[in-house]
Amino acid sequence: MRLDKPGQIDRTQPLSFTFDGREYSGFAGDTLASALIASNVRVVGRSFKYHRPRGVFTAGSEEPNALVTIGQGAAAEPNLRATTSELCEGLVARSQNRWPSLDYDLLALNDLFAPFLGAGFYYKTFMWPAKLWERLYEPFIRRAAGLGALSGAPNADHYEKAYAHCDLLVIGAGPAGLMAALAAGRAGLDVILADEDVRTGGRLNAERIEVDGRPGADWAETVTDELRGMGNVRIMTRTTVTGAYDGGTYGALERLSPEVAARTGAPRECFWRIATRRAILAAGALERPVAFRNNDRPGVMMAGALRAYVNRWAVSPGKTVTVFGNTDDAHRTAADLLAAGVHVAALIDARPEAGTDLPVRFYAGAQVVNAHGRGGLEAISIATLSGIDKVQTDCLAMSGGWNPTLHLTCHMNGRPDWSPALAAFVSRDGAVPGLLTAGACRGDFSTHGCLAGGLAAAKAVLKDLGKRARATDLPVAEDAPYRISPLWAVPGKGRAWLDFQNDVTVKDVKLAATENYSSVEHMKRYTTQGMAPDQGKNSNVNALAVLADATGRGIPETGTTTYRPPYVPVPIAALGAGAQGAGFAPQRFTTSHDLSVEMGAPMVEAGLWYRPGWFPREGEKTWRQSCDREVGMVREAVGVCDVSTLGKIDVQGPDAPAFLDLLYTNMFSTLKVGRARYGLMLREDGHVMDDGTTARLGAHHYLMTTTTAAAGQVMKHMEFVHQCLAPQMDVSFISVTEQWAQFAVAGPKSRDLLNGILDDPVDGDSFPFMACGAVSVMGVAGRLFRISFSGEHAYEVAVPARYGDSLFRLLVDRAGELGGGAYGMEALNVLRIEKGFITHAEIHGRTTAFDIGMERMVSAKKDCIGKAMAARPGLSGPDREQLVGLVPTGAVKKLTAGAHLFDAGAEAVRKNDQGYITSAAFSPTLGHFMALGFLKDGRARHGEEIRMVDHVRQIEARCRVVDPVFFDPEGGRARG
Amino acid sequence: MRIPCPICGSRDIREFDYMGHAQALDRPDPGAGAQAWDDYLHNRDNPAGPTRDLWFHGMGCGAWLVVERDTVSHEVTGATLARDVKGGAA
Amino acid sequence: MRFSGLRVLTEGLTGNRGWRPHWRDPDPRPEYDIVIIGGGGHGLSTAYYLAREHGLSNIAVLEKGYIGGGNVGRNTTIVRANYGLPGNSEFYSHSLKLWEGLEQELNYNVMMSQRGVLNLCHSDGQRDAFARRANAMVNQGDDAILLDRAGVRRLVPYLDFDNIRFPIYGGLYHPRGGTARHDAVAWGYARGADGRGVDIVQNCEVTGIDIDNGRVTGVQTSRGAIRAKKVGIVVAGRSGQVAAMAGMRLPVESHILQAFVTEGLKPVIDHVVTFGMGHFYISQSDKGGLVFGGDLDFYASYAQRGNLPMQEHVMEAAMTLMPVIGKARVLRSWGGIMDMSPDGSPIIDRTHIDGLYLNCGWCYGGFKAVPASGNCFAHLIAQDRPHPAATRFRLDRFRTGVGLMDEEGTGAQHNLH
Amino acid sequence: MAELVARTPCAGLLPIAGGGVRVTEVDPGPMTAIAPFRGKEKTLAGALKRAHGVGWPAPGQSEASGDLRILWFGHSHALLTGVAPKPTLANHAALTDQGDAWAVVQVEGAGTRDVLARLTPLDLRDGAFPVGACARSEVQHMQAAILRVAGDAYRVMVFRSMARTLVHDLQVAMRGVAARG
Repeated sequence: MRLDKPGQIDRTQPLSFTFDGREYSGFAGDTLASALIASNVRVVGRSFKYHRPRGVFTAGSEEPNALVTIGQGAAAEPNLRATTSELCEGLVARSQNRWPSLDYDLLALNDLFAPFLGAGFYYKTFMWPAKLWERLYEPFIRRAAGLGALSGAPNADHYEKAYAHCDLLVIGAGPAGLMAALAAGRAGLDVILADEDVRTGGRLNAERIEVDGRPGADWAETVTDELRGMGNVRIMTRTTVTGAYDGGTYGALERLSPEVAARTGAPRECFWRIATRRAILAAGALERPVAFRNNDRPGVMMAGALRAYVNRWAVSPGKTVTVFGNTDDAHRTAADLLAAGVHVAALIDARPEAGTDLPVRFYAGAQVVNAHGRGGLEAISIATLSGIDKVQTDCLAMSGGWNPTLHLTCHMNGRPDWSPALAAFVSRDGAVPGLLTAGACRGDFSTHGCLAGGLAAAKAVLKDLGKRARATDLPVAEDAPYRISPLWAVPGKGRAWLDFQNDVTVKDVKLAATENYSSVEHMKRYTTQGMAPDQGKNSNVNALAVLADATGRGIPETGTTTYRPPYVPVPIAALGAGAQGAGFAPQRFTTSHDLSVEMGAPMVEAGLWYRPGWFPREGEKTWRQSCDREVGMVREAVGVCDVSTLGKIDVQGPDAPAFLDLLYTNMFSTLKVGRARYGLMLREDGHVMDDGTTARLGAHHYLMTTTTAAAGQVMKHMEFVHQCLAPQMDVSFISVTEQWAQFAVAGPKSRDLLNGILDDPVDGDSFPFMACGAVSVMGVAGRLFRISFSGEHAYEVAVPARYGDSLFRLLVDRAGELGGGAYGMEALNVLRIEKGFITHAEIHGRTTAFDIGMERMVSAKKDCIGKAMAARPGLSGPDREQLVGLVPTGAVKKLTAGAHLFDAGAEAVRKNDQGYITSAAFSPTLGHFMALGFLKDGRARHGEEIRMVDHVRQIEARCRVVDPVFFDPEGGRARG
Repeated sequence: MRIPCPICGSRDIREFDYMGHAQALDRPDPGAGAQAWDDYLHNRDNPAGPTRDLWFHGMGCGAWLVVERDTVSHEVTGATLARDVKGGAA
Repeated sequence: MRFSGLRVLTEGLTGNRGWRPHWRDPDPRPEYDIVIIGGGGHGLSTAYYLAREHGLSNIAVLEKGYIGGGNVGRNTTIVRANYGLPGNSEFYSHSLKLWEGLEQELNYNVMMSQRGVLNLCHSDGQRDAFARRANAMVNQGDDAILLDRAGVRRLVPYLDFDNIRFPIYGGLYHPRGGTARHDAVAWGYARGADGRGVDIVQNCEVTGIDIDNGRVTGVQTSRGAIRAKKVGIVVAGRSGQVAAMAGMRLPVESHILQAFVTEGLKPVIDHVVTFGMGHFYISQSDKGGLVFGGDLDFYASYAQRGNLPMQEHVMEAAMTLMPVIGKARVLRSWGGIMDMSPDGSPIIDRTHIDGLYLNCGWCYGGFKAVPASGNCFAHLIAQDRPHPAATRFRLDRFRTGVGLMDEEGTGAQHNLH
Repeated sequence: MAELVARTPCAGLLPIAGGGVRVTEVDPGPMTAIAPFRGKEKTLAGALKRAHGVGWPAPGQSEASGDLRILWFGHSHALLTGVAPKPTLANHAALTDQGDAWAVVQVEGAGTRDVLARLTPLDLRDGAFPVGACARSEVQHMQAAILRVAGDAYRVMVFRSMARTLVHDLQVAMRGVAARG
């Protein structure tokens, strides 16, 4: 119900919303949870396993019960905490994990079967018959489990990632964080102050606490205003720091306010990577429940949360409230309720020595032993020295003490220490390098303690960074001592909840201990305690205490499980922002792209590049028709193909020849200027890394080419060889891949075509096979290489990339006039297979120079990368699979890449495996299929008939082993 | 994690590629024998604690670095240009 | 105690008072026939099979922390036998067969769920490589189906077929692959081994390996010296340290691999799906969390935690492949220490020291190997000759170059596999 | 006779504006990578000064003289822009034409740093990256160079083939910044 007091809501701005289809209203400043409480909605969800009805339990991101789905259609988002969801006009929320409705949930039956569904029950059953697991048991379990449902539609919202840099990151804008930011900001540090709430102030917004003689929230506002005025301080509200990572890097999730998120182009959430020199964790503390029978009833909630609802949002979840605790916070809660005019039916303090001046029915040294009321709290039973008292109440506020929010200090494997005085874990200084803790998350629970702690932490940071602190007065505030008498679980019958979300009770933890899952990690994994969406924020310490008790150990000896990032769940869409659709990797386009698209070529991914598959012409119905025609063009007239994607590396310097000799298996120091040579490059482990032609442009100047796929890897490798192995060499190299647009012009008429565009025509003498040199292409300085990947008389002509589009258009046009045209990747592939030229289909990382018949290219006269390891016995010899050609000889004429090879007549099983096919294609030149493959001892088996089996494509063919060069083995066409 | 590139200053590790232990700088002579090459290419001390390893600032200046780092704490205590390390050893 | 539905029922009706420890917590004895160092999945299954198949029971498993606390308790739970190269092929095939009877064998429900593993390919070249691998799987007697784009769409219609950066050409589907409840595998083997007399000793760190005249004689531990006739090292990411106690320097570098789980969701992903261009793999646990992972963080580490760049890369792969899960929230991230070998394949072998055996180099394929790794390692330790399914996992293959199993073809750089 | 027509890397893609930011394509004129030969660093610096009036840039820095700039561009080289290098420099350094290799855009306006903060991990605060600073880093997943030419103006360079991706990424970031108001 809404209370008649101001609170931090704006009553002039009513907002309507729906929950499970019913319309309600709240005010600006409400969360969904406070608005539901104001509307007297008690049951907001169902628990994970027993499907027990559950109500709002906390007022923060640690909420275990009030998880709802908000939004509709593709925008629907499951598992949102009602406690941190800002209310906005028209918000549509639905409850989860119930069927058919929140009130009548069929699987609530599970609650009746609870005796059979204890910790780990599923490890002991569902095993017979084995086949039923996938068919029956598992589908049922999967449907029953889970919480909310995804919409089923692809994400349609924008998410964002961003970077920030600062000197000091202050995490939490409560009294400690504000004080720290103030001192650091005044001293001139670049400060980021982040808080997950929509406003700064932290608990000051939830308590009736005064700072410097005025309401704490007012003080927070004043400080915030001063911080906002500083150019060096950035306040990030709605921002949860989710993780501490190495080197002063923090992750943070920013939720945009509903009205901003609704704008076009606006992200819903932004994931920040914050790099900072220092950090101050001022994240406060989380209150912990007490385990007693049926403590999960709707209406039982945390006392600190109740104060927040009453003081900040002016709502009360009950008309007749009871309060149960073991610290003075119980009294503070009762006092706040009384001040707000809410009836307090009883105040129960577990500490026997406690007393009170409050005008309430008071129990000292008593404990709540049961909560009654199936659909919501109706009464509680209190055990006193004299017996059991039953008190009618519709809301119980409980407080078992506070756990410092030290999660981030554990993100780098730091383990906290047990503090008997606080009955809580506290972090160890230095657990995260560069991070200090301050305030309640350090165990200083008074307001004074927080303010002083924040100031002290800021001063320590300033000193550390060599900055002078400006005078900053410490405001006056309460400094009440924290007196706690630990109370984890009230003894008694029935189920007492520890982990509300995953339905883990005291009994489950005890059973785990009985079955020797007594390591805290085993207990967690066996019972699933701490593995729910709240990640044990509400349950870890209590469960640990129960386990310690059950195993007869102390809490410190029992140890803790660790907290891991993220502190609050982060959408995949935020961490993966920008990658949806094409954004996953940059797209690289060649200069010929536009014309290729205009010509209708399908553009195919080649690494990050796009290359044309083929250029369909009128009347061509299949890719094969286009491909066959393009192959024919190259063999009979002239074809043009963009080869700019191949890596091109300019190598210069007096030691360039020696460097290339070290890099390649063969010699480049002996290459004549104006000539190009094929080179083979090994990895240091003796396997082939890459191949390509290298041209010598000058005595100390070479131009290397790499395959498209390996361009980046080769460049990095060269930097390694130079900087790490041979820094004494005077050589430098730089990628010129992007500088030049380069086109293959191939076919008997290639020279005719070229001479039409070169300012000085070439002939066989001026430009023999494997010649290279500078040329002038219609007035533009270019380069010409007489190299061939098709086996035809061919050239590659290069011009600065700005002219690429223009030159490609011209070449394609002119080729057309000569009976040729553009050709794509498919034709390129057929042409090279016909010639037995290899690509990464063959040099797939496991092949050696021996395997591809190039062992003689490993020069005996010099060292090279990979030479020593290539000499290992396993890298050559008759046991290796060697490159061969294959042609079909039986009734089945098709050969397929990926098929395996067997002796004729041998069964197609692993033990008989003789090799496999790497590349296969129909050769229009030869009129039949051909394939390249690797065959055990293959070079000695030319002429042999073998069996090809492609199980998964259901193709089997007889074929003959032949030389891998199918066409023009003498190479006369390329040289002529 | 951030790496103090001697050339570029402190940078996010996303700009770097990792290769492995800095023993990769100590390439054996071609004829050093199978064991020496096996030790060079395959076998590792694999320390749990301080180590020196090779990183390539591929998204930055293109330098190979020898980074002093702890494999347990991930603390990075220094970085040197590999070519300087190599030069010093020569 | 035998587990069954009936037992759960009767215990439930009588107050669940009859349950007993699933394994004992014995103090270590001064001497065993065999000491297994490492109480992870592989160590526990080794002990189990030593007892079960070789009739040995005077065995201790020494674990420095709690059993199952290493990679078996922190992986993405995928089980498959879809390797392409001899060596791996027969071994993982053997492992999958052991998985298929594991619940009944152990009388412990490890929730092996053969929901199918789908690897996606994104180019003609990848598809041909998949065909080669798929054919190798069939040659081995395992199941493999090469799907075209339409076939993939029928199986997993929620992928982004239209806008993805690297289009889906097809996939390699392995119906018998799936997932299992990872912790339960360790616990099930522990219970099975314990029931056959094996001592599982937790909180017992090995600090030294005693060697006399080229022969192992026992180990030094945080709980005293223990004599042993044979010692097996099965410590995954810690292999380098433990082997160093025996003076060995291994071809292993330890790396961090992160994994992630989201909040619980109603069923959305029914298979294991692997994205060929982004090193991303995902399945949905029976509890409803999406469990997924990607590549190594790439730097040598013992920290069991990683950093943001790889986390972001994994999520980016998820967003380009299946934007339908964009609004699922990552609940927890963690890391495991992977013993990366130079060819990405494992080592199960004798050492140069008599009686000392080595099982390591699992890279990030160790979980699915748990049954066969233990089975084959037990065979090697008990009989001093390799199990037929693990003859190629030799330690000397890197020196000789004979029988390298570099499935990725990335070469002898530990972090590239 | 036909002639070859030049196209700029961002032709048809720019200019764009939004979020207080404007992006235009820049034609920096000739661009040449200069990598000194071993032991020639000092003589190269002198030759540069004589030939073009600028010195060898310190790491992370640039120098300008009129339209001519020299940018530190990597562990072993600099990039001379706005002028073709005098041939004498070739005595001291490897010269490589890069004039067509890069897409160069200028991003300017009050929101520039917010836009760039969505794309690059580089620390662009005034203290870390003053006017004249030049860094190699990444922009989204692209290798890039970033040069600060004025208070609110930066030049961003990526490989020519990635011009479309760069413009797209800038556009998305600009929309996000604009929407926050």
